[in-house]
Amino acid sequence: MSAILLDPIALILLIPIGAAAVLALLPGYRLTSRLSVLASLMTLLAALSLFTVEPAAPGSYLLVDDLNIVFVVLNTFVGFTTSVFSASYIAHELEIGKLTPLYLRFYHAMYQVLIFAMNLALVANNIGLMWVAIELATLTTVLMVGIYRTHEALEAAWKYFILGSVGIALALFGTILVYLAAQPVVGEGLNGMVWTVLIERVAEFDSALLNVAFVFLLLGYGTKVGLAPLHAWLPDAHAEGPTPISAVLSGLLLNVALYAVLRFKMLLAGNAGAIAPGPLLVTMGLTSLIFAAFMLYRRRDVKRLFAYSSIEHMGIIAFAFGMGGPLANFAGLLHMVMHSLTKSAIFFAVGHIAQVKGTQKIADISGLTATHPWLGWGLTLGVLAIAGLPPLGMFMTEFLIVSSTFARNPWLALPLVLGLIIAFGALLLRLNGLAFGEPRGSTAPAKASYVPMFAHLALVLVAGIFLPAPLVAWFQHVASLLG
Amino acid sequence: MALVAGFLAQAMQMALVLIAAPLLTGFVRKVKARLQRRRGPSVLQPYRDLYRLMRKEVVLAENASWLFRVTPYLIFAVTWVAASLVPTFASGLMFSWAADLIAIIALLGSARFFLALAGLDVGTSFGGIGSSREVMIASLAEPAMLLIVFPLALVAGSTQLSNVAEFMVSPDVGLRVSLGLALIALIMVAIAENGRIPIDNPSTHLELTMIHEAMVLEYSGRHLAMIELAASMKLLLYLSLLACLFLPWGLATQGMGVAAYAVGLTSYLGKLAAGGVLLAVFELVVAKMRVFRVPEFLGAALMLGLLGTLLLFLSRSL
Amino acid sequence: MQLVAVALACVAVLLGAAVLAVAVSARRVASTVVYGACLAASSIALAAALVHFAGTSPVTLTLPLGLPWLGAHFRLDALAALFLAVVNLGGASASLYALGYGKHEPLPGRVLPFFPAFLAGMNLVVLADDAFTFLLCWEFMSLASWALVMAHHRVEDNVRAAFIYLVMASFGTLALLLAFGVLAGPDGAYGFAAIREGVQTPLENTLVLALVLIGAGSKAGLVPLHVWLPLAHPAAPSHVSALMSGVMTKVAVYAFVRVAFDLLDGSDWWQSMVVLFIGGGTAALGVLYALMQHDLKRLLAYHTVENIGIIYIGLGLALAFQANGMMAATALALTAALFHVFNHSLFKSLLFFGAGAVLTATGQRDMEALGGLIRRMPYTSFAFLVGCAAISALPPLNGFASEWLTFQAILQSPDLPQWGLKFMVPAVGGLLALSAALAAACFVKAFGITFLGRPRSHAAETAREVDRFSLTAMFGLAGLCLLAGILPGFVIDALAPVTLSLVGERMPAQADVAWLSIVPIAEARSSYNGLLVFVFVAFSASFAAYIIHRFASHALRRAPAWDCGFPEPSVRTQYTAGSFAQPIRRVFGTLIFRAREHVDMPPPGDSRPARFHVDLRDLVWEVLYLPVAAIVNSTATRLNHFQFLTIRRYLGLVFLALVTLLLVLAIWL
Amino acid sequence: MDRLIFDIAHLLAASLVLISFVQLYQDRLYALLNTFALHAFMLSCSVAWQAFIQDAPHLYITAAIALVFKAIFIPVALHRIIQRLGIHREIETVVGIGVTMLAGIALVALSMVVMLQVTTEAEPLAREDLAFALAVILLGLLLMVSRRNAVSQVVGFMSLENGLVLAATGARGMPLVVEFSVAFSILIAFVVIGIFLFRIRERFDTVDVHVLDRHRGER
Repeated sequence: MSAILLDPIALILLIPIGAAAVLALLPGYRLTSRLSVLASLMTLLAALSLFTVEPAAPGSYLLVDDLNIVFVVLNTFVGFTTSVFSASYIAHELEIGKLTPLYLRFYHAMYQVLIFAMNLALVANNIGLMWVAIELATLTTVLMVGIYRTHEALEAAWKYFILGSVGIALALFGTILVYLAAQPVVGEGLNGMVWTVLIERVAEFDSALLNVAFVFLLLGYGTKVGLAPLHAWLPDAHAEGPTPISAVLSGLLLNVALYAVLRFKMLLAGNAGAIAPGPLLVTMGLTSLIFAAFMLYRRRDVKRLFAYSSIEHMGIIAFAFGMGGPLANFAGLLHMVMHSLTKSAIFFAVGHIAQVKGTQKIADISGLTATHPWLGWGLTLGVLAIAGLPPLGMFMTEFLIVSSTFARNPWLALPLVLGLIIAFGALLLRLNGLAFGEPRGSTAPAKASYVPMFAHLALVLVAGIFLPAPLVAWFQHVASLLG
Repeated sequence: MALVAGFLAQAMQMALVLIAAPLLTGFVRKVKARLQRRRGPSVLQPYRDLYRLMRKEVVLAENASWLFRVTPYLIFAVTWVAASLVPTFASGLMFSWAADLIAIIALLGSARFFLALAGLDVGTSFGGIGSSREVMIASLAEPAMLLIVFPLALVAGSTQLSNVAEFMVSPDVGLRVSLGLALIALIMVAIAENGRIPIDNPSTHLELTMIHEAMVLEYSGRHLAMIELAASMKLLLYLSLLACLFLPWGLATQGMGVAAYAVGLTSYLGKLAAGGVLLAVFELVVAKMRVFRVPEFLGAALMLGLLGTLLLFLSRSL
Repeated sequence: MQLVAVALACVAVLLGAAVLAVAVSARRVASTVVYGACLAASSIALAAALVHFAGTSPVTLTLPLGLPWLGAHFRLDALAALFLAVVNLGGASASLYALGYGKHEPLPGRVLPFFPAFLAGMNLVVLADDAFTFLLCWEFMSLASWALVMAHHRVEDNVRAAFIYLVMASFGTLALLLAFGVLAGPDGAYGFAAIREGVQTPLENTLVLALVLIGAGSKAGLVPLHVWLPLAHPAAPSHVSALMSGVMTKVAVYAFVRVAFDLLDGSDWWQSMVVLFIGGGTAALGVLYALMQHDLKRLLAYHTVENIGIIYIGLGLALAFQANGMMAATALALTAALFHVFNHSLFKSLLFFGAGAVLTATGQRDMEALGGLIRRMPYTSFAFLVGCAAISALPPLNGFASEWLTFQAILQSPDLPQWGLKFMVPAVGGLLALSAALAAACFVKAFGITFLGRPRSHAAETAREVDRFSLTAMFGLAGLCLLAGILPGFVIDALAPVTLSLVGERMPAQADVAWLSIVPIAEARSSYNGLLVFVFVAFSASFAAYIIHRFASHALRRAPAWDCGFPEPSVRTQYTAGSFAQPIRRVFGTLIFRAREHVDMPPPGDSRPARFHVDLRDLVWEVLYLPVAAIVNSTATRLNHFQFLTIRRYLGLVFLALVTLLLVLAIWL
Repeated sequence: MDRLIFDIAHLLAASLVLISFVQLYQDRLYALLNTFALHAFMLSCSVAWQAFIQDAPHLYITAAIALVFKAIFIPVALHRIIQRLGIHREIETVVGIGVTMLAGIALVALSMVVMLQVTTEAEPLAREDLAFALAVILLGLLLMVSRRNAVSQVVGFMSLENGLVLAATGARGMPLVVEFSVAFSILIAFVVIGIFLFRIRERFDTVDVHVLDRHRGER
C-alpha cells in the first residue's frame, strides 16, 4: 500500500481521483477551490518527482518513458495554474449568479476527474486503457462545456458529444485492428495491447492491417486533436464553456489526443511494410492550418477566435511531426509545449476580459491596454506569442519548422508560409481591435489573478531566448524516438 | 613660380568671366535690337545698370527673412565659381580639377535651389509662380544635362572638362552622331536654363508669362544687381561650355605662356560673339511657347541625350 | 579588448533601460533617465565601432542563448562595424534629441520602454552572426518599432499603419527565413561561418537573392513593397520616425549586403539587372510620391524610399561589376552605396528632427497650415535648410558627394560586356538624375512652404523655438553633413576595409591625393574637391558682400511687398504645397498617379465658392495590395460557412474523410 | 466441424450486414427501431457464438448486454420517447433510399477490398469478420449522415457500435471487450438521455426547437 502511495505514477492518478471524490461532497466554494488548487499542486509535485525516481519496469497497464513524461509534467503544470485561475474566475461567476454552488461543487470535482483522465491517458501503457481514459476525458469535458445550461452551451456540448463519440468509436475500431495485427505475433490476451510489447515486435505485424488501423486511429483521435475537417466541435466547445475549461481543452486535451496519434505514428514507423504516416499528418496539418487561418478573419466571438487559432497551431504541430526528422520533431514538441502555455495564458486573460466587459463579442471590446493595462498587455503579449513573434518561444519553433521544411521540400513550405502569414494578419487585426484604439465597454477594474497568466508568458519568453541544456537534450532524445 | 603663374591664370579666368558676362548680355541685346531695326541701348548698358543698382538703397519686403538677403550673394558666388571652373581661354587651369562637369551642373542647381527659396520667402503669389515653374523646368533640364554628360564622358573617358576639351581637339575624336545629338541637346538645355525665348522671356514683366523675373520680383538695389550679374554669368557659362566642348580650337593649356593665352583669349571672345549672334537670331525667329509645352521641349533634349549614349555604344561596338 | 563584448554590453544596458522604463514610466524624470541611458549606451557602442575601424580583424563572441545546440553567435567585422556606427550615431542623436523632445510626449508609458528596445534590436541585428539570432533580432526590431508606431493608438490611422507595417514586416521576415533555410540546408547549419563555406547551386543562388531582395526590400521600402513605410514612419513620435527612416532602413540594406556580398559566393549579371531596375524605379517613384504629399513627415518618409532606391542602384552596379570581375568598379559602386547609406542616415534623421520640432512648436504636420516659421524658429529652420540642401545633393554637402560617386560608377558601365547592362545602366543613370532633380524641387517645396512665406495658421504664427537638446542634436547632424561633404576622402578611406572584406578590392586611397580632393578611378577621369568648392564659394560670397557694402550702398528700407494693387492680400493668396507641385504634377502625375483635376465653378450670381480638387490614385496599392486583400476576404467569407453546418453535415465530413482515406488505401496499396 | 463453426460465424456476421441494409431501407421510425432490435439480437447471437467457440465466458456478458440493453431496453425507451415527444413517424432522407442503398453497396465493396489486402496469415475467420464489421460500421455512419431524424441517427450510431462489438469479439482473446461494450452502452445511454433531456424532436443539431429562432453563436 505504502509502496503505491510513494510511487509517483500512482500518485498522479490517485490524487486527482481522490480529490474529485472529496470535492464532490464538500460544500462552500472557498474551501473547495482551495482544495482543488492544493490537489493540483500535489499532482504537479508528484509529476515532477517522476524525474527523480527511477521508473519501475513498465507494467502491462502503466508506463512512464521520456515521451510521456514531458506531456505529464506539462499537463499537471497547466492543470495547476488553471486551477488557480479558475478559483478567482469561478468565484466571479458565482457572484453574478451564472453558477449555483451545486454546479460549482460539480465543476471542481469534474475538473479533477478530467485531470485524472488525462494523466491516465498519458501514462497508460495499454492502448485499450488509453482509449478508455480519453473517452472519460471527453465525457467530463462534455459535461463541463454544458455547465452554463444556456441553449448555446447545451448545443455546443451536444455537438461536441456526438462528434466526439463517433471519433471515439472510430478510434476503438482502430485499436481493435491494432490488436488483431499484433495477436498472431505476440499471442492472444493482454499482451496484444501493451504498448511496450507492441513497439518492439511491430516489425513483424501485418502491415496492411496496420494501415487500416492507422486510418481509423488518425481520424478518431484526430477528431479530438481538432484537425480539419474533424474540428467542428472545437470552436463552439471553447466558446460556450467556462473559460478555464477552454484553457484546459486548448492547452491539454488536444495535446493528449495528439500524444495518442504520435504513439501510433511511432508504431507505424516501426513497420517497414506499412504506409508512411508522415504524408497523412502533413496533409491534415496543412489543411487545418490554412483553413483555420482563413476562419480567423470572420470571428466575432473572442473565445471562438482563439479556438480557431488552436486549430491552426495543432495543424502546425501535426505538420512538423509529419515532416519528421530531428529538427522538425524537436520543433514540433517545443511548439506543442509553447502553444499549451501561451494559449492557456491567453484564455486566462480572455476570461477576465469577458468578465469585466460582460461580453465575448470582439466588437464590444476595445482599447484594453488603456483601460486594463495588465490584461491588455498580457493579451497582447500572448497574441504576439502565438503569432510567432520573437523573443517569444514560438518564433524559434516556427523558424525551425519553416527553414528546415523549405530546405527539404520547398513546395510544402509555400502553403505553410502562406497559412502562417494569413493567420498572422487575422490575429493582428483582432489584436489591434481588442487591445488598442478608443476604449469601449465597461472600464471597471478587474478582480483578476494575473499570476498564472504572467507565469506562463514568462516561461514562454524565457524559452524563446534560452533553453536549459538538459531540457534540450531531453527533447532531442524524444525527437529521435519519434523518428 | 609655376604655382604663382597658375594662380594668376586662374585669377585671370575668374576676372574674365566676371567682366565679360555683362558685356555678353549687352552684346546680345544690341544685336537683337539691330536685327529689329532699332538702335538699342549701348553694349555697355548692363554695366551702367549694375552700377546704378548697386548705388541704390534696397527696398526690402517687411516679412523678408535673412535667407532673402543672403541668397543674392550666395547665387552670385556659386555661379561665379561654376563659371570660372569652365575652361574659357585655357584648359587645365590650376583648380580646374576641383569640380568636374557633374559638379558644375550641381553647383548651378544649388544656385537655382536658393533662388527658388527666395522666391517663396516673401509669400506673394508671383514668387510662388516663379519658383514652382522654375523647379519644374529644372527637374527636366538637370537630368537632360546629365544625360548629355554621359556620351561626352564616355567618349573622352573623363568628366573633367579640361580633359574632355583636350580630347576633343585630339584627332581620335572623329565625327560621331552621338556628339551631334549631345550638342543639340546641350543647346536646348542651355536655352531653357537661361530662361531665353522660347522658354522664358528675360525682358517680360507680364505676370503670367514670367518665370525667372517672377522669382526676383521682390529684389531691388544691390541684391538685384547680384542676381542680374549671376544671370548673365550663367549665360556666359553655358556659351563657354559649348565652346570648350564642341569647338575647343585655339584653347591654350596651363602653362603654355602668355602668347598662347592671348590666342586662346581672342578665340574665346570670337566664339562668344558668334554664340551671342546666333542666340539673338534664334530668339528673334522663334516665338515663346506655353509653359506646359516646355516639358515636351526638355523631354526631347533628355531623349536626345539618352539616344546619344546608346548610339555611342553601337558606334563603339562597331 | 573585446569590442564586440563592449557592444553587447551596451545592448544589455539598452535592454535594462527598457525594463526600467516599464517600471518608472509614470514619473517625470523617466524620460530624462531613459534617454540619458540610451545616449550613453549608443555613444559607447559608437566609440567601439569606430575603434574597430582601426584594427579590422573580425572579433566573434558566442553566448549560450538562442538555438540551444548552436548558441547565439555575434561577430564584429568591418561591415558590421560600419553599420554599428550608423545605427549608434543615429541612436545617440535621436536620444539626445529626445531628451528635449520626449518631454512633450503625452503617453511616455507607450514610448519609453520600446525606444531602447528598438535601439537594442537594431544593434543586435548588425552584430548577429547566425541565421537564428539574426532573424530573432530582426523581428524583435520590427516588433519594438511596431509598438512605437502604435504609441498614439487612439488615432485610427496609426492603428491601421501599425497593422500594415507589422504584416509587411513579418512577410519580409518569412522571406528571409526561407532564404536562410536554403542557405543552411536541410540539416540546419545556421551559423554564418558555416554558410560562408557552403556552395550554392545557381538555382539556390538565384532563389536566395530573390528572397533576400524581397525580405530586406520590404523593410527598406523598395517599390512595390514600400506601402507600409509612408504610413508607419510618420505615425511614430518624431525621434522614432528619425530612427526608422534614417537607421532601420539601413539595417535592411545591411541585411542585403551581408547576404548578397558576404554569404553568397558571387552572383550572375542578369540578377544585378533586376536589382538595378528595382532600384531605379524606387528612386524615381519615391520622389514623385513625395512631391504629392502635404504632410511634412510623410513627405520625408517617401524621400526615404527614394534614397533607398539610390542606394540599391549602387548595390546593383556593384553586383553587375562583380559578376564581370571588374573589381575596381565594384569597389567604387559599393563604396558609393555605403557612403550614401551613411549620408542618408545623417540628413534623414536631421530632417525628421526638424519636422518633430515643427510638430512640437505648432502641433501641425500639414504643410498647408504652416509657413513663416523661419522668423519664429530661426535655428531649427537653419538646420533644416542644411538638411534639405544635403538631401537635394547640392554641393558641397555630403548628399552630393555620394551621388557623385554613384554617377562615376555609372560611367564605368561601357566596359560591361553584356548588352542588357550596357543599355540599362545609362537609363538608370537618367532615372537617378531625374530623382535628384525632383528631390531638389521637392525640398524647395518642403522648406519654402513650411518655413518661408507668411504663417498660414495661428499655430504657425505663435510658434516658439524648441529646446536646447533638440537644437544640439540637429546642429550636430548638420555639422556632420557639412564635414562629410567637404572631406569625403576620409569617409571613403574609412569604407575601404569594408569593400576589401566584401569584394577584396578597395577604392584608391584618397588621403594622399593633393588638396584633399577625391579621385574615384584616376585623376585624368574625374575628381571632385568639396573643400575647395566650399572655400571658393564662401570666399567669393563674402568678397562680393564686402566690396558692395564697403564701396557701394548698404542702405536698406523696409516696405510692404509688391501687392499688385490689391492691398493686404490674405495669406491664402500664397502658393500652397499643392499649387507649388502643380506643374510637376501636370507633367508626371497624369501618367503615374492617374491625377485628375476637378473644377467646380459656380454659375454667375451663385455665391458659393468655386472648388478645385485633385484626386490621385496609388496604382501600386490598387494593383497589388487591394486584390490580395479582396482574395483573402472572399475566401474567408466563403469558408466561413463551415462554421454554421449542422451536426449531420459535420458527420458527413468525417464520413467523407474516412471513405477517402480507405479508398486511398484500397486503390494505391 | 471447423468448417461448420466457421460457416455459422460467417452467417451471423453476414446477417448483421444484411440487417444494416434493411435499416437503410426503412422509412418509418418504428420499423427502423424493430430492425435495430433485430440487429442487436443478431449481434448478441454472434457474440454468444464467438464466446462459445473461443470458449471465452466473459464474452457471454457482452452478449447479454447486447441482448438486454440494445435489443430490448433501448428500442423500448426510444418508442416511448417518440410517443412522448410526438416525433414525426416518417424518416426524412437526405437522398433517396435507392441512392443510399447503392452507396451502401459501394461501401461494403470498399470494406471488402480494404480487408482483402490483409495477408492471409491472419486467420480467415478474423479476416471475414473484420470485413463484415467494417461494412457494418460504414453502413452505420451512412445511416447517420443520410437521415435527418435524431432517432434514426441514434440508431445509426448504435448499429455502428454493433459493428465495433462484432469486430472486438471476432478478435480472438481480445482483452477489455466487456469494458468496451459497457463503456459504449454508457455512451448510448447518454445519447438517448440527451435526446429526451434536450427535447430533441426532428433535428439532431439543435437542442431545442426554440433555439432555431434565436441567434446561434456566431450568426
